Amino acid sequence: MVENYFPVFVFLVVALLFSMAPLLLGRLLGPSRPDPEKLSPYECGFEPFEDARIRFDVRYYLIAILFILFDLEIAFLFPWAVVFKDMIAEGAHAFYVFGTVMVFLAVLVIGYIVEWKNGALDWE
Amino acid sequence: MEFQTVVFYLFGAIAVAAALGVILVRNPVHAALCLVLVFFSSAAIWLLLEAEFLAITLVLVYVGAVMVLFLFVVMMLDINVDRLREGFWSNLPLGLLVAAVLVVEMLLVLTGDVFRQASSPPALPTDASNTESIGRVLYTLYSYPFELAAMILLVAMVAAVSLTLRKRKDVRYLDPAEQVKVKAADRLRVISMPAEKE
Amino acid sequence: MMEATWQTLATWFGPTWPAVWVLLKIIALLIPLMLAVAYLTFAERKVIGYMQVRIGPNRVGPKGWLQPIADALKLLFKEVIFPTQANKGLYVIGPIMALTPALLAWVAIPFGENTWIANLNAGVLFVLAVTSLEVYGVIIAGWASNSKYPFLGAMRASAQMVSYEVAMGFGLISVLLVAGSLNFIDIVHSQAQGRFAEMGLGFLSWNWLPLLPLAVVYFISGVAETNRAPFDVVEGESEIVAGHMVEYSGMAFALFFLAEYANMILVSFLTSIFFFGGWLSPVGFLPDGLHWLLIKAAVFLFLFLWFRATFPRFRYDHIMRLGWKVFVPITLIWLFVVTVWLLSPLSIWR
Amino acid sequence: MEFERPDFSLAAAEIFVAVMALVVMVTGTFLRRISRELGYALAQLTVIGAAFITVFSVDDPTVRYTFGTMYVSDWLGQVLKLFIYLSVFASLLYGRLYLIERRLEKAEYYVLMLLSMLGAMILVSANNLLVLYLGLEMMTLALYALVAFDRDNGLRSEAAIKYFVLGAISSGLLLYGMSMIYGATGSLDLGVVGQAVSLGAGDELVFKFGLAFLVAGIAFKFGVVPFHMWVADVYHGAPTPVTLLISSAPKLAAFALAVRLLVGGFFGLAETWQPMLMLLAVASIVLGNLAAIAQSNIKRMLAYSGISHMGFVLLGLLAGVTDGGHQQVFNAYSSALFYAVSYALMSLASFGMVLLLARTGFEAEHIDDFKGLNRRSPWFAAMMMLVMFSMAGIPFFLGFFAKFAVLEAVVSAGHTWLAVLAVIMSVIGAYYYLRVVKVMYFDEPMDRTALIASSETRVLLSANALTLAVAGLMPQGLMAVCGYAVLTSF
Repeated sequence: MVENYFPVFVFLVVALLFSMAPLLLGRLLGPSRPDPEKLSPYECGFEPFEDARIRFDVRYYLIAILFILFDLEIAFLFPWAVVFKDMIAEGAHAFYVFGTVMVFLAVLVIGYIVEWKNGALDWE
Repeated sequence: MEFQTVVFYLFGAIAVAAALGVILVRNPVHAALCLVLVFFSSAAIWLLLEAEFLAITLVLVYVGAVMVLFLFVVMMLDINVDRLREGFWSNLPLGLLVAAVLVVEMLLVLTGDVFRQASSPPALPTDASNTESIGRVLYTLYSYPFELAAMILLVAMVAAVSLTLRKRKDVRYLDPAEQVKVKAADRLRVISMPAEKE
Repeated sequence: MMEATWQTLATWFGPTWPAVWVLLKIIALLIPLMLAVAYLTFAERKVIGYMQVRIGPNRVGPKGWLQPIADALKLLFKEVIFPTQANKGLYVIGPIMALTPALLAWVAIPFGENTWIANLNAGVLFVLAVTSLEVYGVIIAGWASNSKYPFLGAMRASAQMVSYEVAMGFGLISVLLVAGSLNFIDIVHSQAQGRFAEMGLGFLSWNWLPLLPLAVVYFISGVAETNRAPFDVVEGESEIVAGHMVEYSGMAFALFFLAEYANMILVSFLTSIFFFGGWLSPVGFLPDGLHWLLIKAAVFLFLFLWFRATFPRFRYDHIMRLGWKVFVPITLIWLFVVTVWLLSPLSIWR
Repeated sequence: MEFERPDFSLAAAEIFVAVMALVVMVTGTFLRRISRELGYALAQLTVIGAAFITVFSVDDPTVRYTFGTMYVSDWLGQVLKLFIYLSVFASLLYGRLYLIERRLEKAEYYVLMLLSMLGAMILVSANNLLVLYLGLEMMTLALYALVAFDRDNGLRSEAAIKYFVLGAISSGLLLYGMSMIYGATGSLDLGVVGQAVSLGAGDELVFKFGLAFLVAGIAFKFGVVPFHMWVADVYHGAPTPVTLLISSAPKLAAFALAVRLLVGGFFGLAETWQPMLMLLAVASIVLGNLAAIAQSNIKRMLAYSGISHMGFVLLGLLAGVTDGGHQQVFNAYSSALFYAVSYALMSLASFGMVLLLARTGFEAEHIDDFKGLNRRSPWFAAMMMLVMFSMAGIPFFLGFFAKFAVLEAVVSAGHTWLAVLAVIMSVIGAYYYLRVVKVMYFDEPMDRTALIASSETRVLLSANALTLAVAGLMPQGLMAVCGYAVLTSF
């Protein structure tokens, strides 16, 4: 099975090289005439007046956390999505599997609804 | 040397180097990115162990989601790295001692019989899908831990919302649903006035 | 004749032949892909031009056909600016991290029954994982520039990309459910079965019909994932200029551009494969083939351009609302519908 | 492995609590106006309901399994669960006023409380490494959030971060140990692991290596020296009702963790883990008692005293096997169980007293705040005295019998020097408990405000403290329960 990934490995190397090559070419072929004004951060012509690394709205963290949770949930469902049709065909505990997954989903849907109601998904 | 072995050592070396980077690099953002590299190369190693589903999930979940949150947090905090490093030298002896003990134990175990006998897992046929194998047991034999995972995710959800969510009072928020529902009649009232005469 | 040539080549290269063979295939993919990207930019300008009753670029070469080449050359000879405050190393890695995953995802895409570079059993999962790396290019570029617009743009872009990934993921679960596989080729195969396919009306047994809401959600999420109009607040010119790409110039900027267009094409291919039968022919009397996949993808690419010409830009809170409060519930409800449908005697996917 | 449909009725209590947690969550969101009262009522109802379910399922003392063999239903689990319910019940009741006064009473609080209880329940009846770990994570994740619940308070957030980081490290250690064992045996099932260990199937070195990590992880969860760094800060930093919970239910869960892993899984290697526990126990008893003397904050003092008490629990656990003989097993483990349970009772009462004295804007967390309590409320001063006497192990309170049982087991296991050391340290420790009694009775009060508390709190707290005295007069009942639990479960 690993041999399927041999092309992936080769492609990864090629893609990395392919992404680096233009940068190198650009560096070689393009001019390099640095100038303090040119190299200063762009701020619509204004002088940058404070550090760019500012603290951000906590909502971004919340979105990222929720994303992790839902992403995990999706990852948990992949194997189910792959075997469920076969399991139905074989009649192998299909309804038990259905119940298991629906309980799993129900728990998280309740969490999702509660979040919605609490305003965690609002972007003000 | 077999090609797979070469790839293993390549990714193993990247993983170790990046792991060292995580703890040695001064800038926390660089450290977080090194951690990304560690996850990525570990995924490659898992793939070599024929754990296709787990390897890709590692990338999907850890690299694609967890580390994004890490970066969000690290990028937005102005951490004074030098202050964090205070006490580094005074704690070093103890740290080294613990590390040395761990290394010795690891060497003892890893050079022991079990791991010397252990060979790489038997190669799976080209069309084998371990996603399917996982699917066949996860929702039946392992349904109990599976549901526990759902409950733990729920705990995380409740905790995240109750600890981070705060309503801001100073924003003027427009609810798009309300906006859409508006009818012309709500905004405009046509009244008829009798014409006035001088 | 062909066979003989391969044989000779194989003996020449000896044990390195598999690698060379893969390399050849990769080149055979990358060159058309890059050309497609180049001419997609041209098509974009032309299409939007015509939609706005203009002619679009028509000076370089016959009818402007050499325009993309000229653009590429111009970018190549521009200075790559390194802002003084930027974090040099990461500043360079940013565009690389944007383009590499955009290219790497292509390795798993099949173009026909036997035309593929890597036939992965977990192909869908692989593509999902690789495209989720896309966000790093944006984040790294935004942070390394150490300038306000890029940082703001990067934060917006990553939160947006991440939000739509959830909807895409849930949508895909239903596709996998009806196909019963993570393999792209199997997914296409599963769409060739059914009552309509037997009647010679293949296009009615493709996934788009039973999974219509998901097809719509998937494609729109794809548009949002690639930060294209009308979800392009990331680079909204009037607000934050070009988002994470503000400080980049020359070839470094071109890499972001390449990545964006490669991703657009990828989303079009994926939509065609998941919901529109890939290389299957829509009707029984025409043969299947790569051309069908290309035609379908071209239609979706045209939609990308059409959207850009038609829709005004979404406001950011509306974007987040659409992702979390509209698409996620739709995909969840449809997931439930599909599951019950599969279990019921009415299942059309036996 | 063939799959057969599990018997859900055995896990009825867990399922009930899980469903109720969801109910509290939903009602808390949709009925926001009455969500507080409702949340509290539903949470208490859940605890009581779960207790009923557990009590009615204990009539059958046979050990039964469900979900394959992942879930085990035995007396040990039921007894621990009942005391976990009691801890949560007391934390909810004693802490109610505290939360209302600090505007912390929200539906989420109760949800997290119930989920952490659920985690502890799952951990207690787990018979599988994976389930053990998941239960532990569920419990501790909810606890981290509870510690940080008062999120605008820097002290609380700091405590939560310390708890979280060290908790995560310990989970990592535990998981590392578990993965070693899984690697060596190829099974997550504790029964199979136990067999493999006692038969010597698999590399002993790997077992020992894994075991070292497991013991470190367990020690972290118990909070024993040298893995005690978090205890004082977390006890001090957490809101007092949460401290009360952390000092009781998770300790019982940690006891279950230790018993399931060390006795259930690694009985065959008892000779190896005994010295490790001995080291931990001695260090904890010595350091805990000495450090407690120096504290002026009563929450910190109780934290260090808790460390020394956990040392005693470990003493009981290590006294089971001597020279390969198993005669001691039941006495030793039931004494450890008895000690853990008694400690939970004492801890509930002591933090209950701290909560009783606290009021809006005032935490009552200094020993000085207890000055002259006798003048303000003679009854509760007397109650506090009972608690302190019991903790100090003064005859004939509950704490005395707990210590006595453990020491007896230690002596009959042949570690007389250990018993002597423990006695000496207890005598030293008695000093700081008696100091609290002294300030209550002989010092002038700093403030003379009357105590505010609901009548339920007064009743339960008094009952709690009186139990320590009454159970001390006739400890046989509780001891018999513990003995029976150990006897039927192994």
